[in-house]
Amino acid sequence: MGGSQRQRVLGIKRVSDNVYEVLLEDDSGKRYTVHVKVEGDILETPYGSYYLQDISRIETVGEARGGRSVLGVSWAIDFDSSSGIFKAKLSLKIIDVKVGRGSRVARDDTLLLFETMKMVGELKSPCEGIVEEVFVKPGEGVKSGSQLLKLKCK
Amino acid sequence: MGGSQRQRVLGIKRVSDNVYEVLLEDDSGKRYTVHVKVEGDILETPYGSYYLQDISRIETVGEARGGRSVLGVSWAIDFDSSSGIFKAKLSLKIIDVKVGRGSRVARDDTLLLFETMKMVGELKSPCEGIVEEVFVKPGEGVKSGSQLLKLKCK
Amino acid sequence: MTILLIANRGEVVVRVAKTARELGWKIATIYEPDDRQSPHIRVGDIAVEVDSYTSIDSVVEAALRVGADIVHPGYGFLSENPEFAKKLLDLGISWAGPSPEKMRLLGDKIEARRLAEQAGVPVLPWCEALDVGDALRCAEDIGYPVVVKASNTGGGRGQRIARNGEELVKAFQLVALEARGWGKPRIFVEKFVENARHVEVQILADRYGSVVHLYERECSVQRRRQKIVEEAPSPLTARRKKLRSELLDYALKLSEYAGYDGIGTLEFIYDPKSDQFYFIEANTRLQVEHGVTEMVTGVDIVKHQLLTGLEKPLSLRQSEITVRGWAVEARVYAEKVLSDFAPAEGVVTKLRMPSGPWLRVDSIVEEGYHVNPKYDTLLAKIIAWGSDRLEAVKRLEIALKETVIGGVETNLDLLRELLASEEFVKADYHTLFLEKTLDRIRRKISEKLQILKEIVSRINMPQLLHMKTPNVRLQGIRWRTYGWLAASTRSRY
Amino acid sequence: MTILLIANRGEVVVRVAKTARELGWKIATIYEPDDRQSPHIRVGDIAVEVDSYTSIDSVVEAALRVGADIVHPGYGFLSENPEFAKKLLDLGISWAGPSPEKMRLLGDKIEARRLAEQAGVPVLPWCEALDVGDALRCAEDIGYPVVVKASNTGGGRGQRIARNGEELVKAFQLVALEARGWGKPRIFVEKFVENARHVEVQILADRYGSVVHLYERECSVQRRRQKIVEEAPSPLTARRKKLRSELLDYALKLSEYAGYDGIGTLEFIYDPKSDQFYFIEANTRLQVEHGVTEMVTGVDIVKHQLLTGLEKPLSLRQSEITVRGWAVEARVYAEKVLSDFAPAEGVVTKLRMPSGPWLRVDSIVEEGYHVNPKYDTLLAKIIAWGSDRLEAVKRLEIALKETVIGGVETNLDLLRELLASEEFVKADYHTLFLEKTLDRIRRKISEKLQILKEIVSRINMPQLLHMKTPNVRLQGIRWRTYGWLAASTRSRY
Repeated sequence: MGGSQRQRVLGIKRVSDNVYEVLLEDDSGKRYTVHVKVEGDILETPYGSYYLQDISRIETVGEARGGRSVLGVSWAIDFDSSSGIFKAKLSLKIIDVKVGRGSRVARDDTLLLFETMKMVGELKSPCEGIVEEVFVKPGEGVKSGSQLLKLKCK
Repeated sequence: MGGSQRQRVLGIKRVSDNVYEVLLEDDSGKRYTVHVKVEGDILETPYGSYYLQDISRIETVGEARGGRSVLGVSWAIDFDSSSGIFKAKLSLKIIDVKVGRGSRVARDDTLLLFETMKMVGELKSPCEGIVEEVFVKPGEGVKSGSQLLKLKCK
Repeated sequence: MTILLIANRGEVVVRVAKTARELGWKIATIYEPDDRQSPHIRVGDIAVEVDSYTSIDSVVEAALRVGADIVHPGYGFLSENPEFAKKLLDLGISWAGPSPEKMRLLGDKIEARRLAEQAGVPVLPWCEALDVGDALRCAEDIGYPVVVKASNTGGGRGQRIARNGEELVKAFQLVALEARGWGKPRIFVEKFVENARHVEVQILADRYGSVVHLYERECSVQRRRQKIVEEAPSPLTARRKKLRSELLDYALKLSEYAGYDGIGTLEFIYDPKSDQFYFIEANTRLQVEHGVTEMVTGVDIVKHQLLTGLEKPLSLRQSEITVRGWAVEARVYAEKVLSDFAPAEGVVTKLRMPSGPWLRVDSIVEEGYHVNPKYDTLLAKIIAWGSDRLEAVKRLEIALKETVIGGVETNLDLLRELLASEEFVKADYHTLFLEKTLDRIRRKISEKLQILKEIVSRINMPQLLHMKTPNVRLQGIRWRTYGWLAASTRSRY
Repeated sequence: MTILLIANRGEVVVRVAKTARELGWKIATIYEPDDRQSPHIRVGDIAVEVDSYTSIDSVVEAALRVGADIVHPGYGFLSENPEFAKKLLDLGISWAGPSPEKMRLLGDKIEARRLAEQAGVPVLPWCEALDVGDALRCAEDIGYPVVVKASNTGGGRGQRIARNGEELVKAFQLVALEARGWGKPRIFVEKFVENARHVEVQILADRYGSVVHLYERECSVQRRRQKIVEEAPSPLTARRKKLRSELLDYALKLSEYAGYDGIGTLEFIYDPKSDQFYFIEANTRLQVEHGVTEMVTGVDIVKHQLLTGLEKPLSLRQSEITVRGWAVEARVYAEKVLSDFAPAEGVVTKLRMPSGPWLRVDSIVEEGYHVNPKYDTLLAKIIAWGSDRLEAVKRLEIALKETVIGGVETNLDLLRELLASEEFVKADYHTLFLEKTLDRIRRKISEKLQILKEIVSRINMPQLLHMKTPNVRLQGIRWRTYGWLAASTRSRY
């Protein structure tokens, strides 16, 4: 798989009962063939072996990035832009809350500091807006799924 | 487990939910304790680890020897002393048949030669007697369970 | 009969238990109330509940309860806590580590740095900072970029790079916060080295003044200052005899000056500009990456750790220790590589670990294993040995491609890409290498996964999933005309 | 892209495939019609049906069909068949072995013996026997006991000890019968050495006259002349420099005299009476026990076999090859140890293989694996490395105790007893050692199993079997007062 050439699947042909030949084309029009083999519930490919059931669940960069660019902390905290609610995606410890109910915030202002097993993180505001509700206190440990803050974006 | 001292189980005590202490005594009256642990379907012991379901099926020397002392080839051929029939316990190839219907044989006379993946073996007569029937021919391959010979012991 | 308590969880418990069994010891393990299902407790003869893996009192009580002769702390948790060690020793229980005084001395980054200066071992320009003002002044003196560090943290926590004053202020605050868990936070500022390489020396020492080194490891491939691929020897020093002997001399000099008395690691930063190593910190415990050193030296580090912990004299002389070939380790984590390395949660529903010649797998995972993101999510370390570096790298790459961990997201694809990357194959890397190439690697992974998704969606899946016994009959294909697996296979021969 | 056909089944296919993958090759496997479920076919990229593993025509056709560049024959089956090799070479397909002429020359025990005599390498007194009369005269000349051997058999077949004339007559007949499968049977009679030790030298050679040795292995622990535990180096020669260099010299001398041109093994018998090694036969193929040599030398024997098969020159010099530490291998067979080692049939319903540091497991078995007694029932080879022999033996003993293979009878208990036996620990053994101690070992196994049966019958089984998540809470036991696992654990420290 050369450089940063994006490839797409042109066709798939069954070679034997569990082996498939895949024809790929990259952006420059160059074509490649790759063979994959199905062994029970495992897919063997030149890129590595995969549990078949996982492949359809795979989340790729494009999809994951959406969340990341909004918050920069998407792996720990979720933001639902329609309700304005921030929720913990993991067990977190709240270290510091920088805003209160009614605080006016600019985009990228720090809303709170939290801690996971791995490190301390900052939750930054994804927009200019007003804090409508704060559900947590400094020092508090919260479980995955807990509501943290409610923000109304302008 | 010292030397050739035979040991027997005096008692078993549960130490924790999956750990047992076993009190053993050998022929000389010396006592030992041994601990065993049950991990799911595995029994962990000082002698090694065992699949629990296998243990009750284990055949030990005493039981296995019975067959062996009669034939010396018990691992390949079975002898049913009531019917006088020899049966193959594995796929065998018959190399040579040394007797025919009506042959008189002494104990330990060679009845036939056979071959397995591992080596050539001899089937010896367990008794003095008369061959009542021969079911196989030299060069013949027989499956596990096939009848080979019928012998009437005196 | 010696009784060992292993005061940890995860793969390190399995690793330590192997050696303890070999020594003929009895093994006790511990578990937190909601961690009772973790497979680590099964490797012992018995397991004891503790309030927490980091509760000194509770773990000490467990040690007393099982009648432990010695405690091995693993890594993380209480492994670098001198109070814990002291409490055990005071109760007559041995400690598989250096004496608490040496832990205090070398475990504190500021004290260790001062010691190095006294011993004549180079350190980077630095100053202690009691407050943000101190830190700013110090950074001005040293010149940006700098690293803000806490004196007493481990595992990549409590250190942040600052390239200007604004970043420094924030870094200082965050480091101070992160360091709280380790007691009184002392902060210092250190010159940041661009294109640095992280090389460390494994030390074995005993209570009687013997010190030997087991040569060096390189751990420059890091994400968020956490090592993920390590190797022994270092590709940097292996080809430069003088540089290597300088490094090893520094390590022995510092160990001897400090009167170090257990096993440990001295970490150094190599600055390509000055062509010089600088001591940065000591680890007074077993390290995750000890296996690569074991594979190239044949020395069981854990065995020496346990035996010197029991106050036995070191049974190895420096002249007996040689490096053969090369070993490379990849750490397999349950984490979301494409989402900022967030720890992944889940149950492992399918597992296929590599095996066979030249490989070592230190693992905690099994089918049905529940990855609890409350703890470190290291699942396994896959190590390959080769007679030279390229052989080891190739073997590890193939082992990683064979590995299947289903049901939970892992960094396997990242490791596969990394091992196959030109930079890694050439050992042309530095401590920020992964961060700098991450976007490229992520894109590559993402593209591959997209292709796989499409392939699977186009293959007649229901039939495949029910085909328990693949009926492999060749249908007249002549491989020569196709590029079979061509993308993956570049022969060296 | 090089295409390799591995013309075998079982664990050797897995082993060879590992190296082929590393070389970046494509792999084809073969299977007999009723062996299509065997896991060995899965390690390749594609599998081809053949009439039989020993059908030259059918296997050659498979090689042509997949466009093979090279064929690796494994061991057994066609691995020592020069006609097979010649047919492939004539078709332009490389052969991972020596040239057919050398296979013929050294593969025939009588020819090889003559060659050794010419090269000045000691052999035991012997004579060829065209009929029983010849054999009897020869045995009278040499003096009993003798061994009757066929010139061209392998794997322990076609050789029987005779201690008198009556035994000799029978032995001659049986050997002649057993040898039929290997073509024209030539029989010879050789002096039998009491308390002999079996030591062999691994040779690597190429088509250009380079020959090196990878030191020796000892394989004295045999049952029915089949090796079951092997080690490298040999405990006999490792402590006797002169004896060892004599042995290695013999091996090189004979290889060079024969113009040997592939990888192979030269087998020797050591007679403690004369304190001398005698060449007995050559193996012109990979051996089951090659792994122990790989572990102590770090040399990938299969890689050199494949590359010299492609007519590459040998890339190793003798001076680069050294032995580090010790490796011991145990072969795990599905067989009924208590019933004359009859091959066991069954399905593996539970599997736990050892893993972690210092171990190598070369295995074909998995849960659901069907052991077919039609074939050799070798399930796995478990190999442990140690910095010295005792360390390796202890590690292997523990690994064997950890191993669980449920649902089919295996020789695991025999191996466990063997590894723990005083004789083995002291390397105080010879080629008939196992046969002589078998009754004792069987009795011990039987007693242990009786105890386990009784324990299990007394434990409340149904509850245990349903207890998926053992709730391990310590009930106030103080281990010090009990002999916990006392029977199994003798510490060396």
